Amino acid sequence: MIQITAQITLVLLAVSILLCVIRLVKGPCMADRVVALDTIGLNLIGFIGLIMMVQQTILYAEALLIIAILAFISTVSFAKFLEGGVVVDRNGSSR
Amino acid sequence: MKTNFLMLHTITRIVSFIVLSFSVYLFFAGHNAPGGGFIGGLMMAGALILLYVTFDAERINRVLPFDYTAIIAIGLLLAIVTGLNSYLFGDPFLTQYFEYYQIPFVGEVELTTALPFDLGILLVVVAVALLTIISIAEDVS
Amino acid sequence: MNNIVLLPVLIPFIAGAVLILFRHFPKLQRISSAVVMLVMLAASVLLVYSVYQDGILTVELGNWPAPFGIVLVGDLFASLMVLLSSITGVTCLFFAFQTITKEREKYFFYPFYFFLLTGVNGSFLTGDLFNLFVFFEVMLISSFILIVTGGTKFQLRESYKYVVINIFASMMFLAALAYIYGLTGTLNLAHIAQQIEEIGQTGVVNTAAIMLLIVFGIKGALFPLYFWLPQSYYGPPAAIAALFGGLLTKVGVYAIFRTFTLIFVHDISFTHTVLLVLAALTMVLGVLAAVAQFNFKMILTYHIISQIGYMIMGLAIFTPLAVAGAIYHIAHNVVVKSALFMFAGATQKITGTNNLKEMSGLLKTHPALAWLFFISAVSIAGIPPLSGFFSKFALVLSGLEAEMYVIVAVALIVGVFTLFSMMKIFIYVFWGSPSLQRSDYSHIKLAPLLMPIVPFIVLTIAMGLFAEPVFTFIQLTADQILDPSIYIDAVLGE
Amino acid sequence: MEILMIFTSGIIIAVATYLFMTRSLLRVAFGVVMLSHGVHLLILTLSGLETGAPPLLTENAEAYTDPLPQAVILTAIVISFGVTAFLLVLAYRTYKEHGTEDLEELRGNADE
Amino acid sequence: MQFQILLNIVIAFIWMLLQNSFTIVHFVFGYIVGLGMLFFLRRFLRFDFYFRRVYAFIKLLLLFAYKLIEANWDLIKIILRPKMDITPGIIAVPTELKTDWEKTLLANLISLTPGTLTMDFSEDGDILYIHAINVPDKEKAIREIHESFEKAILEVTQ
Amino acid sequence: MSLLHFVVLAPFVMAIFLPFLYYKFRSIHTGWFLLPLPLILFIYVATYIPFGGGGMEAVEHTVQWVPSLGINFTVYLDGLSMLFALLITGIGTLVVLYSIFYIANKPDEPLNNFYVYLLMFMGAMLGVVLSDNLIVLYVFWELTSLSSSLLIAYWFHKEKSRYGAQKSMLITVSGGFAMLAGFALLYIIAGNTFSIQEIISQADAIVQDPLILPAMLLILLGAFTKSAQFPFHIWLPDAMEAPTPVSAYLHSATMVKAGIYLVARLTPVFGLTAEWFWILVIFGLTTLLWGSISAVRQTDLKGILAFSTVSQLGLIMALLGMGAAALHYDFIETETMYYTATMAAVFHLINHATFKGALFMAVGIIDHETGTRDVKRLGGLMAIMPVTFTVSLVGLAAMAGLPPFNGFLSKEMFFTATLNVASLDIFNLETLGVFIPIVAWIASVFTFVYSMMMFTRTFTGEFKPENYEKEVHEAPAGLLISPIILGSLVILFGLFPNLLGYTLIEPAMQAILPGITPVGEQFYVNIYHWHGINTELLMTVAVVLFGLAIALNLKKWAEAAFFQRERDPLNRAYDFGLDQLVVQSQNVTNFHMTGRLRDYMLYMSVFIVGLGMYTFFRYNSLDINLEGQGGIPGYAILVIGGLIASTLVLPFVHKRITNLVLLGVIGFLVALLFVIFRAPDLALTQLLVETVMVVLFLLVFRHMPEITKEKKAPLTTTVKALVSGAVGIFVILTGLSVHALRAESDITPISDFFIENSVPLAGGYNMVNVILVDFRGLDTLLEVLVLGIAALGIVTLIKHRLKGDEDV
Amino acid sequence: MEVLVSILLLTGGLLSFLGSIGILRFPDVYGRLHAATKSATLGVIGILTGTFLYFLVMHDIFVGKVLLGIIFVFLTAPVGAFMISRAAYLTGVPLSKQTEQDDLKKARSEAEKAE
Ligand code: NA
Ligand code: NA
Repeated sequence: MIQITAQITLVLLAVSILLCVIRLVKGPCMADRVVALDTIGLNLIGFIGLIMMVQQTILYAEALLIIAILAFISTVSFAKFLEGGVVVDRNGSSR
Repeated sequence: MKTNFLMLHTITRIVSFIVLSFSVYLFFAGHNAPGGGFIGGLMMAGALILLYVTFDAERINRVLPFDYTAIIAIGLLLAIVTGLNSYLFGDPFLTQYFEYYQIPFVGEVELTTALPFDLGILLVVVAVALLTIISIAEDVS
Repeated sequence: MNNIVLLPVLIPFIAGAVLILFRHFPKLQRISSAVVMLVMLAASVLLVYSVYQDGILTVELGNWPAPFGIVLVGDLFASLMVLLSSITGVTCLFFAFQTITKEREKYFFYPFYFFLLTGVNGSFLTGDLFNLFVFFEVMLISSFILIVTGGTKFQLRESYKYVVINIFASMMFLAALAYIYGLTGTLNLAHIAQQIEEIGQTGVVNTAAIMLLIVFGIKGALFPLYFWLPQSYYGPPAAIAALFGGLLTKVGVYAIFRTFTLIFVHDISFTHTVLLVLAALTMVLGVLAAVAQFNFKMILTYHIISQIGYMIMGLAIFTPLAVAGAIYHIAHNVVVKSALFMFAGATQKITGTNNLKEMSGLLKTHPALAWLFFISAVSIAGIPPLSGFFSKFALVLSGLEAEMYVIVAVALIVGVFTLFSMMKIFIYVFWGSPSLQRSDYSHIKLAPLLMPIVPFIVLTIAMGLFAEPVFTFIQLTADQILDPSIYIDAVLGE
Repeated sequence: MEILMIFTSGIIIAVATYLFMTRSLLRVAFGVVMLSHGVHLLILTLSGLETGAPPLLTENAEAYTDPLPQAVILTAIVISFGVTAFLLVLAYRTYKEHGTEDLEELRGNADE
Repeated sequence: MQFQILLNIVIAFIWMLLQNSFTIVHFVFGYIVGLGMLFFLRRFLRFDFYFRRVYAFIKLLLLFAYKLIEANWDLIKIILRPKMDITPGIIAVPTELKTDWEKTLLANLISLTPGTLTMDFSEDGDILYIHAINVPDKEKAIREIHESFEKAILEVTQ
Repeated sequence: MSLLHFVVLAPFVMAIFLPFLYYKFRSIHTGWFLLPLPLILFIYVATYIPFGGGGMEAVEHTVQWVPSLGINFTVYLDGLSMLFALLITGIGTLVVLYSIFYIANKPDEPLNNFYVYLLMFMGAMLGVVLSDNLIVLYVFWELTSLSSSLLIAYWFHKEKSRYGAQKSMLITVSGGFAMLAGFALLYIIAGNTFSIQEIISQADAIVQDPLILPAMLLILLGAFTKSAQFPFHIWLPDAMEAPTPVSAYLHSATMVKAGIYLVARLTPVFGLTAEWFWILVIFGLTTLLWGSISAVRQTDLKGILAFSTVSQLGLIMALLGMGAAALHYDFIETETMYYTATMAAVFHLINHATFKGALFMAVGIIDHETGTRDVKRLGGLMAIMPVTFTVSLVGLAAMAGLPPFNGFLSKEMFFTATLNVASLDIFNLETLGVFIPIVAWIASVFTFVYSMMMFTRTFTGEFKPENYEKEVHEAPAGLLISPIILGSLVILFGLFPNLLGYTLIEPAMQAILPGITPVGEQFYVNIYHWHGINTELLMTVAVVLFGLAIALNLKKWAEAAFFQRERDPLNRAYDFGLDQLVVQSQNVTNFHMTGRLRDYMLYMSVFIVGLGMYTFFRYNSLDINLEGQGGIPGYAILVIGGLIASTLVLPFVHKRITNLVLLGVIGFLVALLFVIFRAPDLALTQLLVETVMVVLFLLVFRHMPEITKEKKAPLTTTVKALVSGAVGIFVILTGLSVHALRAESDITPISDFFIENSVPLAGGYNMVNVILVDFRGLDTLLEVLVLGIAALGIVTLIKHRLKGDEDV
Repeated sequence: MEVLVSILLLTGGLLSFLGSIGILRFPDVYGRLHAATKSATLGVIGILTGTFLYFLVMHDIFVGKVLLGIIFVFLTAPVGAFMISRAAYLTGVPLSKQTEQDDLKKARSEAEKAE
């Protein structure tokens, strides 16, 4: 039963990802795209959790956590870039 | 009107510790689970990059006052020397050794020369990522 | 003593890593790099000697048997190439001492230099296809940096193209590797050769072969894959241009030789005909481009291309004599081409320009420079009794023996054009009245500039006058690579 | 599955090649990233997909996926990363010196 | 100092989580790892924290989780409504919370509960700007925040 | 190493030490140090002359050089090589002596260069004539070309010198290259030997080989370029920019005769073929005619002599061709009929060396003393320079073929030979042969004319001091010695031709026509002045009469357009060719080396697809294996679909940040695929790398502008799309076939080993990691090296900035 | 237990799906952020909880990393939203036309006046 629901959920997530890709392509503004990217990241986390169940392995737990971390890092970076084009400030005065 | 990143800064303080721990974990887990010096190094770099992105280069440089070029060299040398170590036993370059030890209260522990080798790799990876990012970030021209 | 095979890779690797730490101590860097380079030269000589004495030497890294681990293989050909790389390495290093700025030294010049040699020597010695890729990358990334170091407008612009094209080539390498691993399930060159023999060099195997040829062709600057070379080799300092011009393209050529003598030897009528056509076109277009130039270094860079054609010609003819001729040509070219680039550097230092039309009459003011240049120019044009003659002669003779008349005709005509463009340099730079140069360069001392070049000149003369021992050795080399089973047995055991 | 993946890598490689031929320094760099994706997937695909468990012996499976291509791809990913990073900086330095991002304006010849 | 020890223990605990193994070995090892990290980042630590608040903090989290699930429904309804008739707006919410920690916590909670989203802080950090998906009554919204989350947080931190 | 080897090497050895002598003893003219060498060599070679008659035994010594290529330094001294060696050393001695007085020892005169070139040439030339091995001969051959060019450009500040040097180098070396190929063919035909004597010994078999004709043509190309045969002669007049001693030595007496030597040497090999005969005769006579007519047009004395030399070389060449006919008659007849031509060739060779040498030296003296060689300015020197005048008169008379000088004798023999050949019954000579004496006669008329002209316009007429920049007087004695000696020889050989008979001519002829002497017998050369009134004599008389007529009417002739232009019209072809070579090369190069990355990528892609597809379909490689394609999970298809969709959108996106976000998504999706395909380590790495990369891109974006909009060029875009599509299709087709072939073959990948041994032998459960750090640790070490280098490179790129002229 | 896990999975999946629909449907970036931060986050947390429970119960494996993942998402999702919305607002991404009030704008214009 879990296998079936996992499969269904996987498809749901895959569709979600596709929807996000549409938003990502459509924009219209950059913030929209970053939102889409962020959400794709979130969906991927779920996706991998599900794959773990489908493939009956916990080997992807690291991947799961890493995506969570990386989605955060990239979202923050993108957002900072959007705000002023500067991702890493040289010194504290700029904020 | 000036605003501030209060929320980001606070969360990053916590998150960076989680990520750093995770990176160390990945490094050690590598031989038997996904991970290793490479992935661990990148993760560690990721944590530090997060700090750089969240705060500013000057501040983090003060926290981490390392000469990354030297770390690259040291990492490389560490890996090579680990590889050369096999000459002590008359084996070819890069021959790795491992042994399981029973340590009281601890249980069986595997000690392997792959570990210092991997550590060298981790050092290089971290240094490379940071050196690159800092160099670009600090370029003013 | 098989570990001797490892030394040409390990020595520069460690040296490079250590020298990173000493970037702020130029003197220390110089002394230690000179010592290391000389040690490397000694190691290379020892390697050649050992291989000559004991046959093919292999090192199974990590003590894992081939084909499972990575194996380094020192056969005669590889050892010879390593020796050439060390010779070039030494002289270009000493030339660099004289010509490059302190600023460059501070920015890791020596580490990059040694890493480049690591990549080059590794590419020669490795017996593993993927490891070859990795060594290529070590070499390329170092070359990217050495080419762009200094960061002038011109360098940046042309390096970008160089880097992009080389990345493209690397990716195609990986694609070819995907095909080959898919077909053979292995990465060890000897093992691949075995497997290909088993499944037969038919159908898509040939496509994979052609893919590899193209990949190495890009690295080795074959027609029509050489676009990256001329401008990008023009930019860097002469010491680097000399190293690149002499050595780097030969790595691609070496790889073509290796794969098309070891692995893809079962359908010569097709593969080697392709090689033949490419060789001819490479020669002709390269030399025409050289003829068109009025810039010292530019002429030399285009000549690299045309000379590659000769090497591939030898492989394409595929008789022992032809392959020996090609290897001789590689050796000759490494020596002479490096020397020529250093002459360009010395000339530039004296006159402040590379433009032929802006210099004149150096024969009067700098006779030693002129004559040493003359010898190498004449050598590269294939005039006896210098090294260039013997390689060309062996190629011509073997081409005629194999009844491949067109390529021989092309080779000879290209020889005339080579002579023409070399003479053009001599006429513009060394003949004429010494009046055009900017006078503020006249204080430059020539002797230290020429010292590193002299060994090359001695070599090109010696390789001509004492062609017999050299040629016998190279014939042995050719015989060895033309019999893949020797290599396969050495790597995989009987 | 393999056939689908071969098509996927082919398409990625085609798009990457297209990007290589654009006139923007940056788009070429994007092309580099794409090309490496395509090639990595090709290696993975051609060495056989889904033949067993992930290559970790803790899994106690009967068959494992071929670990060698994975190691190879991993190395290739890292190398591509290093090279791309370098290219990127090269692109921006080129832009800084030349004041243009347009490869069409970055032609030129030696005698200048 | 207290905090650092605590943090060290937390790291060790995280370590055990990562290892999937709650043995003393891994705790000690994790503790050592944490010690190393703290050493390298020592100049970076300047927040204060007390052990006794951990419990309250966790309690807050649970409370929040409950609110989260409860309120999610609203958003789904909005999303699935054929025509989105919403009246979004940005509200300035002054807060009495003092430390960065408290403010962050509040902002986090606001963001995670449906309908509201922390957008920005004023320079001194005393005003949170919140984007609300539906602002029929601004004052009510502010009051709600003050009464639920802010109060709970103050409970935890004092 | 024999003494003969040393004869060849001695000049080279001396050349090494000469510069030291030059710098050490600046006050002494360097030529003096040199002078003894050719003299000693001459004397040594002269000891081989069979003064007792009866021909000579050939001497052969071998030193191994590159035996594995069949190249050995074998010296071979027979009559032919001896004759040449004597010429080289003998004239060499005189020329060195002459040069000591000709080129003053001034401070900025690089005498060391001059004599080193001269020594190089001397050694090389001796090497050419003394080598038995074709390749060694070739080596020295090219060295003569080199040293000749260097000598021509001795005064390299003059534009004309450089031009002449380049021209001579290009033409002679090109010919040399062809010759080398010819030698190689000969090697193959003769069964792997480069030894001339061995090749000659198989001559009969060799002629049957189909490759003999190309070999001959290639070798003749070398000989003709060197010996300035039409149409390759154009370098010789320009070579006159060299100092006159050089012209006298290289460009009339010795080097230009290297081609003659080679033809004579190989006559036993090729002589049996009709092609040899006709090619030599036709080119020889054409050269003879063309040279003699062209000489008439010249106003520069050295120009006249240059074309004269061209024409005389043609004469000798033609004679050698005719002489080869003798090989067809097995020398049964004792009549001189068949070998007259060869004898004439050898004899004229010697004569030409003497009178032309004398004339060149005389012209050099005139140039030296008057400062000009222009016949329009010269005149009336007879009284002012009596010695020079006398020498010139002797030389000119010999050149014109007047008795009693040696030129007369050889000219007569030449006529005899042409008449003889016209009556032979081989090679279609019955019909075509008649043209030979006619052409010979016409050429002789012109030879007479220019000799006459030189005489009248230089020495007779009115002396006009205003034409000269300095005071004109007779040359110093030292300068006169050499021409006087040569002039004396002209007279001596004219009066006593049989001095040369069995000493030089006969041994040489034995070498050229090996069968000429039956075993155990001797062959005697006898040359007579008076043969009675025969056709030849009548021809000579006619030459003089017609020649006088023309010479007297020279003004009228000079008005004809052909005679207006001093430069040989063939030069225009050469100059045009060279110009076009550069221009067209530039066009070709600029056409494909556009500097556009896009073009390069396009060419390369087209090439990859073209060659790849060709190979693919040449072997019918297409093969698709559909097994195992079912059971693709839906989510995987969706992920792949998303990946493809994102990828395809990429080319249409023109905002860099959108591009980057898309790239990030694609990276994530690829990582997801890695998860789906059971590669956790890859997924992790991909994700991490992707993120760091994204951050890098973002950092770089700060420094860069929005990406360039493609200009609307639908064609280019279509081409790019098509080509990249083709690349994709190629990758796909090959991939499909590889996949299918893999499924069919029973190859087991080596990875089983890793699966079995990771834990027991390497102590790790993560096979990928074990491979990375252990099985293939080197790869990993190097990959981080790549990373490290890249990072240091980035630092360097950013911080290290030079302007470009700080170093080289 | 299986049922609980299944429900968690399906709810999570649906939430994520709805979140994505929200991302598509909301008229402005801020609205989309709401969808992303709440629905998607909660959805993922649901799925991860399901995964965690699945392995804990069915396989008796305590997958700490998944738990850590949940915590991590909890902590960071709001920050991400905060960063994006802030950036969007500061770079002048317009609010949807339905927006009724904007205190931030007021504050900003006041601050500008003060300067
Ligand atoms: Na190269
Ligand atoms: Na000039």
